Amino acid sequence: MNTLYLYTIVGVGLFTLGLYALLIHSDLLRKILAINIMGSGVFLILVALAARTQGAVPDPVPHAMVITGIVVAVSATALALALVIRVRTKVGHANLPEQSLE
Amino acid sequence: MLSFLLPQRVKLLGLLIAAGVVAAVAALGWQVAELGAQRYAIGGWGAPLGIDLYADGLSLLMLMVNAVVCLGVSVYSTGYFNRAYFRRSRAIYFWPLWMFLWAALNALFLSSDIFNLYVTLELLGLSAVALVALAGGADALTSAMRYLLINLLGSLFYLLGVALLYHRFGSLDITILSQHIEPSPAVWVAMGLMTSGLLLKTALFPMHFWLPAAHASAPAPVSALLSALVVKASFYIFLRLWLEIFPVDSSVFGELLGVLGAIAIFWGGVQALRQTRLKMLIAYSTVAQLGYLFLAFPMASYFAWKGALFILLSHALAKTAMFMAAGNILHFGGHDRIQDFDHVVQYQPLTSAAFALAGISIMGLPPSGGFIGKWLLLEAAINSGQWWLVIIIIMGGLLAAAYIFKVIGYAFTQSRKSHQTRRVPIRMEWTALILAIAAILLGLIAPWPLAIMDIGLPFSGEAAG
Amino acid sequence: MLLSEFFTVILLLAGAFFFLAGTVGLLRFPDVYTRLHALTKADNVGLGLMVLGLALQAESWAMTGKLILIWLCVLLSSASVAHLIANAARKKGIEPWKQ
Amino acid sequence: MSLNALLPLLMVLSSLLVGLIIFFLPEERAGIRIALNLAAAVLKLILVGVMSWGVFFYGLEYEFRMPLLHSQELILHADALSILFVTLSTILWLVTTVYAIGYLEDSPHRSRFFGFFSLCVMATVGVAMAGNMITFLLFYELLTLTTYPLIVHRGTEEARRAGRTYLIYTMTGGVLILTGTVWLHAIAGSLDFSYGGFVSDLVDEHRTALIAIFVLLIAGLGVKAALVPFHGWLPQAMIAPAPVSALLHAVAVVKAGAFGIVRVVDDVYGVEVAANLGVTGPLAVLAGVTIIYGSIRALFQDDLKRRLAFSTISQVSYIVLGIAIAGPLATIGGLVHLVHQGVMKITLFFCAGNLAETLGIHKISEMNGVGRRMPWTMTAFTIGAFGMIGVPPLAGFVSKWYLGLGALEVGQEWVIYVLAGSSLLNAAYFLPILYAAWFKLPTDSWPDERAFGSGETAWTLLLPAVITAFLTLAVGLLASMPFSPLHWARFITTLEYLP
Amino acid sequence: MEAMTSLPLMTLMQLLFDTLLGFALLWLGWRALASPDLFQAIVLFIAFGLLMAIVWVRLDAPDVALAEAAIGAGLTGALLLTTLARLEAKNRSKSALEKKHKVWLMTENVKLKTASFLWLMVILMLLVSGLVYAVLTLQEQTFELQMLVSKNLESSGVSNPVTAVLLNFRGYDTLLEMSVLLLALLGVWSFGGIPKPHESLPGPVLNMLSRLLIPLLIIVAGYFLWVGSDAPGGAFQGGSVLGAAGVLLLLVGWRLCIRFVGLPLRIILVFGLGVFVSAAVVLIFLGRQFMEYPPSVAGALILLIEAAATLSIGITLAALFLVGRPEFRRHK
Repeated sequence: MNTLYLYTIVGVGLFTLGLYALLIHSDLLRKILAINIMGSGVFLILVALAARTQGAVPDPVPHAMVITGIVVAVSATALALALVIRVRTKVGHANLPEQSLE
Repeated sequence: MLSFLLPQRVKLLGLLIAAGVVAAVAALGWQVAELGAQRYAIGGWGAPLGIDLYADGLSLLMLMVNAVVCLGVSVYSTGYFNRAYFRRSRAIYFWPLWMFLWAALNALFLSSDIFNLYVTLELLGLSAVALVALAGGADALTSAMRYLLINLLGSLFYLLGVALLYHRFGSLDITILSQHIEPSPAVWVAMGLMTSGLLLKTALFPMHFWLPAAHASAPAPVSALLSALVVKASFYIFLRLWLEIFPVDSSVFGELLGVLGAIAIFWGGVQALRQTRLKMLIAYSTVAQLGYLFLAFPMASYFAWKGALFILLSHALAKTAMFMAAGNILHFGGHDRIQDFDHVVQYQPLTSAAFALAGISIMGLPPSGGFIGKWLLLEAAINSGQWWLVIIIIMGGLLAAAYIFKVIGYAFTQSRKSHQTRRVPIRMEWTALILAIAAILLGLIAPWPLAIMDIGLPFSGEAAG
Repeated sequence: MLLSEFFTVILLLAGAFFFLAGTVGLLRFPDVYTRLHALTKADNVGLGLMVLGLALQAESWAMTGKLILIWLCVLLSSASVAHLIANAARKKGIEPWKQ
Repeated sequence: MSLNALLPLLMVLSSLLVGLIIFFLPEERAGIRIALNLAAAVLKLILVGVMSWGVFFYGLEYEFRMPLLHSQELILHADALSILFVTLSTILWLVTTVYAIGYLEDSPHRSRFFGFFSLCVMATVGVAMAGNMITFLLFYELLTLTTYPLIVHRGTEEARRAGRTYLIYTMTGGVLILTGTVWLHAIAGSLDFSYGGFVSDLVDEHRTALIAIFVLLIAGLGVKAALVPFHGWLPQAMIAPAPVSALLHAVAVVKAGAFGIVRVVDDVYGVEVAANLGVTGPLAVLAGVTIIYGSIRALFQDDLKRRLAFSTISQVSYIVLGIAIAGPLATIGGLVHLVHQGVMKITLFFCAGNLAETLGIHKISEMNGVGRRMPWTMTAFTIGAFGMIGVPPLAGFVSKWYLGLGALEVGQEWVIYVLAGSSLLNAAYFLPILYAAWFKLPTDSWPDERAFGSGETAWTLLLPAVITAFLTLAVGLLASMPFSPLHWARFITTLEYLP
Repeated sequence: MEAMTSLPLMTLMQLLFDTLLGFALLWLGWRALASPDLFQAIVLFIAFGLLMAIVWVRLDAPDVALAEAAIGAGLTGALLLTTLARLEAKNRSKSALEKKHKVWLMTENVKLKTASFLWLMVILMLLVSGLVYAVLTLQEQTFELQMLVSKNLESSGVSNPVTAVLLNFRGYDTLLEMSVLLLALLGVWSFGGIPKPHESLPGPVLNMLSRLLIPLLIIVAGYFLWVGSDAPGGAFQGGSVLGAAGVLLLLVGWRLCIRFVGLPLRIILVFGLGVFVSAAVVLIFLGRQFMEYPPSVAGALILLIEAAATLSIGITLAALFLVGRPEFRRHK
């Protein structure tokens, strides 16, 4: 078992953990945290797999992809956080109402 | 095609750019029609290394309908965001956000790189969310929040799929991937991930829960855009992937999608019928109409794809018109409760006409675009002997008729109640009407879009079937 | 083993010890002020020792300079941050721990 | 595109354009509206004249084609059968327009009404001239949509309910036809109408499918034709203004259904194939049942328009019966009844409208002695009623005569009993009305009388009724003249049976 | 030196370290999501981000590490904290009641029924096993993009492959990505009416610190930018350092002078993207493809674009931190 696979599996773990938390929490701030952690998991998988080519430098393309991804994530987070504040001021709490499945 | 701008005097600029983009699309259309599918290597590097833009009949059609709808929305918005009560501080943000959205759509329909598609998806999602929140009410904000989370979640699923595919095949280009693709566990998992991510954004039945609230609470032109184009964008990616990358022997999966689509048609229809507010009704109608798109998957035949696509096109036009009409009514009477429509509708003949005509297309009655799409789907279903699909399609049409006439019925009733009314800018009414007419005309010029679909043979794999 | 390497190992170990001490302090001390005290002091010394140890191994003066710069930055920021935290705690009305 | 191709298109477009223009006319511009309406009607009449000339003497087929789908085109063409129907609808439309102008004077939303009125006629003409199933379907659905606003025109809760019922029925019918059509297309690959049908090659291979398609199509069409299990909407739709009822019963909706059945039996399947499949027998029985059922129900209605409505249900089935008997003479009878029933029934509805508009009479029990107050109207009514009963030499007699002969020709005697029974019933529900109107003493006052100057009522209301009554007489008396409906029906039948 | 003999030991050490790091990561992630106190959760999340940065280094991805440390952990953390501050400022009284329960499965505000909880678990388990299986059975790439990158590196004008990919080969992605960033800002502004956080006057110490740090940060940003073409670093890293400087300034209470808030600020914000697009478009007129940099000047062009981008990114990030339209507050 290679360490790279170890990280990949950690990435899978983080992804799932984030997903779980995203679904189970109703607090918006936590949901955003969860999304970020999910994202980290995906990035980890991307980069860890990039390093598995033996020997030389790892594949730079996924690195570039992850950097792009991180910037996108922070943009989304910023937007989400601003929205949370707005929701709080307008609605009075920072939770999503229980949504009935209809 | 990338347009972005910040300063305030945007209205004129926005229209100019809108016209420019339309011209560009027209030019591209001509090029594609003359020379066949086009491929453009950004940066001159070519597919594996750089990012390619690719335009075939499918993307061209999407671009065209995009251009038409967007032009309409632009014109409409000059009226909509001009109202006295819409806070100016908000309204000025509409234009740049809207331009971003449009740019994202164009970029999305042209890209042939799966990671690039991810970036465009995010661009699309974020701008859409910001636009929904523009309405500013508690409903709008909450649903924008939910919409944002859904978007991010969907994107992450998609990105994970991209990661797996890349590490398996070492390329991000759709065409190259399609040449190398072969079934393996990783591919299946990637397929599952990307599919669920994209379908979440497309709001296929069990994952549609976020859509009605978001679409109903947004400002009218935004609702129009979301229903007409934004959900279609992720469907477009899904269709692309399905046709080109995913292993063909996935009929069970196709059946599943078909069943979900069928449920969506019913559920959306019944829910639409139950709504008391017009915009919610229209939003649920979108859920139902999206279901039609997925009916093509279990058949996976040439006609079925074309039928689904045709429904997509006409629905885009018709739904835009409907939401615009709803926006007019809302503006005129100050509410959109269906029960109290009597007067509102009678004093806005153009808007009512727009709604009715769009309704014809949604119901799939001749000679509208929706009819052609439904006809093609029906024929494909009969040809493949899948009678349950025939019944679904038929029943879906009846349901649509039921909920649309529920609204139209009130156009003819007399009312003694007086309403507080406000004048609606005439161009808002006309835009809605023209788009609705376009949806109808689409049925009369059907051979033309159908021929465009063949450019670049996106469905060639199934042409035999 | 070269002499410089020997010193490096010694310095690193010493640095690690201070870090350990600082961390133990963080966990064991009773209130926010004492914890800050343990953390900043011990860790700054620990980091300084480590930087010194690594500087011995540096290939160029530039590298040494960078290492020292790192230390200085950390010194500066940890001092300010500790001050800020303590200040915030005081404003919130947390009393310093007394026997 | 040759002129010949343009003619059918022009037929459709003339009303379409007029309809659209009328929508945008302000409510007050009645003059322009009337002029436009009449001009379009006259233009149509001329076009029809030209085309029937060409069809009859030169065997021309006027045809307009436009691609619509892969392998499918939008076809408008004028063959003998479509000319028959188009002529009927064009003439009656002209008359109805005049009537509607008088009837709706000073009521609100006239622009809307006449706009949809024009569109409705456009759809009817389209149905008549459709050259294939898909075009037929297109205009057929359009007809549904354009009549809906007319039915709910009054805007009352009751009207809205009637409209909803109408929609539920017709929409369901529409999808049945759609399914049948698509299926047919999937099997046959073509949908173009042709004399003697186009499915004869497929009978061996797809027998069951063809029967199923036939059932789907007939059921769908039967909704508009008000065949018995699907007739529920028609009496409810009586809520509509009188010109609309006239249009529904005589010209557009019901006729479109019946006409569709004719098309399906004759030009899609072909009489022989249909008989071979064993589907005409049940259809004939269904028609027979409808005839009797409609008559019996009519007997028990006190509301004049409802009685007329049930009468329509019964009468329209004569057409279906004639087609389903599947013999040349019966076909002639059915076809000619298409015209005759239209002329007679529209007369009756005009008269009913006049009574309601002038004196506020809606019920038969209020009609005592009305013949003395409104002699002209009641004369017209009487002619129409006698025609319905089948008194020679009026229009109804000709149709029934041929139906009877046709039934005997193919050895289906039961039809005679149906005809006789229905004639008796017709007499039973019309004669009391006539008796009351002419021979009973008038009551002191009418329910809601309005003054119209010197005449018994407004001339725009009276004239149409008199004209159609006259036509009822004429088509019966002059049945053997060239260009009479009977003559034309024979011409069609020759084409059908001798392809 | 004694690499030969200690190789197994080193590998073992590395493995141990990696394993520890991996588990620490998971643990932190879980705690960040599960911890009952939101503030604590955010701090844990920042720690999580820093740990991620170390992992990136372990995976030979220094560029990513820099980006993660600066943006992922630093800025996101700062954003989260100020949001929390704003939220708490709104109703400080309520928050005390809320989170006092010790939770293990993070189910505090959720009324999940046992059945649906089980279903969720099953689905997640399936997801995990599917993913793990997919990853473990992942075959070697069939197509070596990496080779292509290194082969074309020379003509890209830079020697850091990541920068080459980001700004040249896949520059289009980066272009769109910058749009995303700008869009986010636009979106945040469009919400409008964000409540002001409770602001405390910065003490003299912080003031002093910022005075010292900010020039340093700006230098570092410039350094990243410059070095980006052949070593780890680049526009995003530089930009985020600049952003950090901006955040610091904002914390100290410094506000833009009114006349810079309007048009000039917006111009700076779009400057980066503008330069990027115009460079790309100008090339079309020179007879090349969109974004096809001529190899001879590619390096310079990329540097130019990056410089503009750095500035814009920095300001954008700082503006994001501010949340809401900047407005004139206090002139310092």
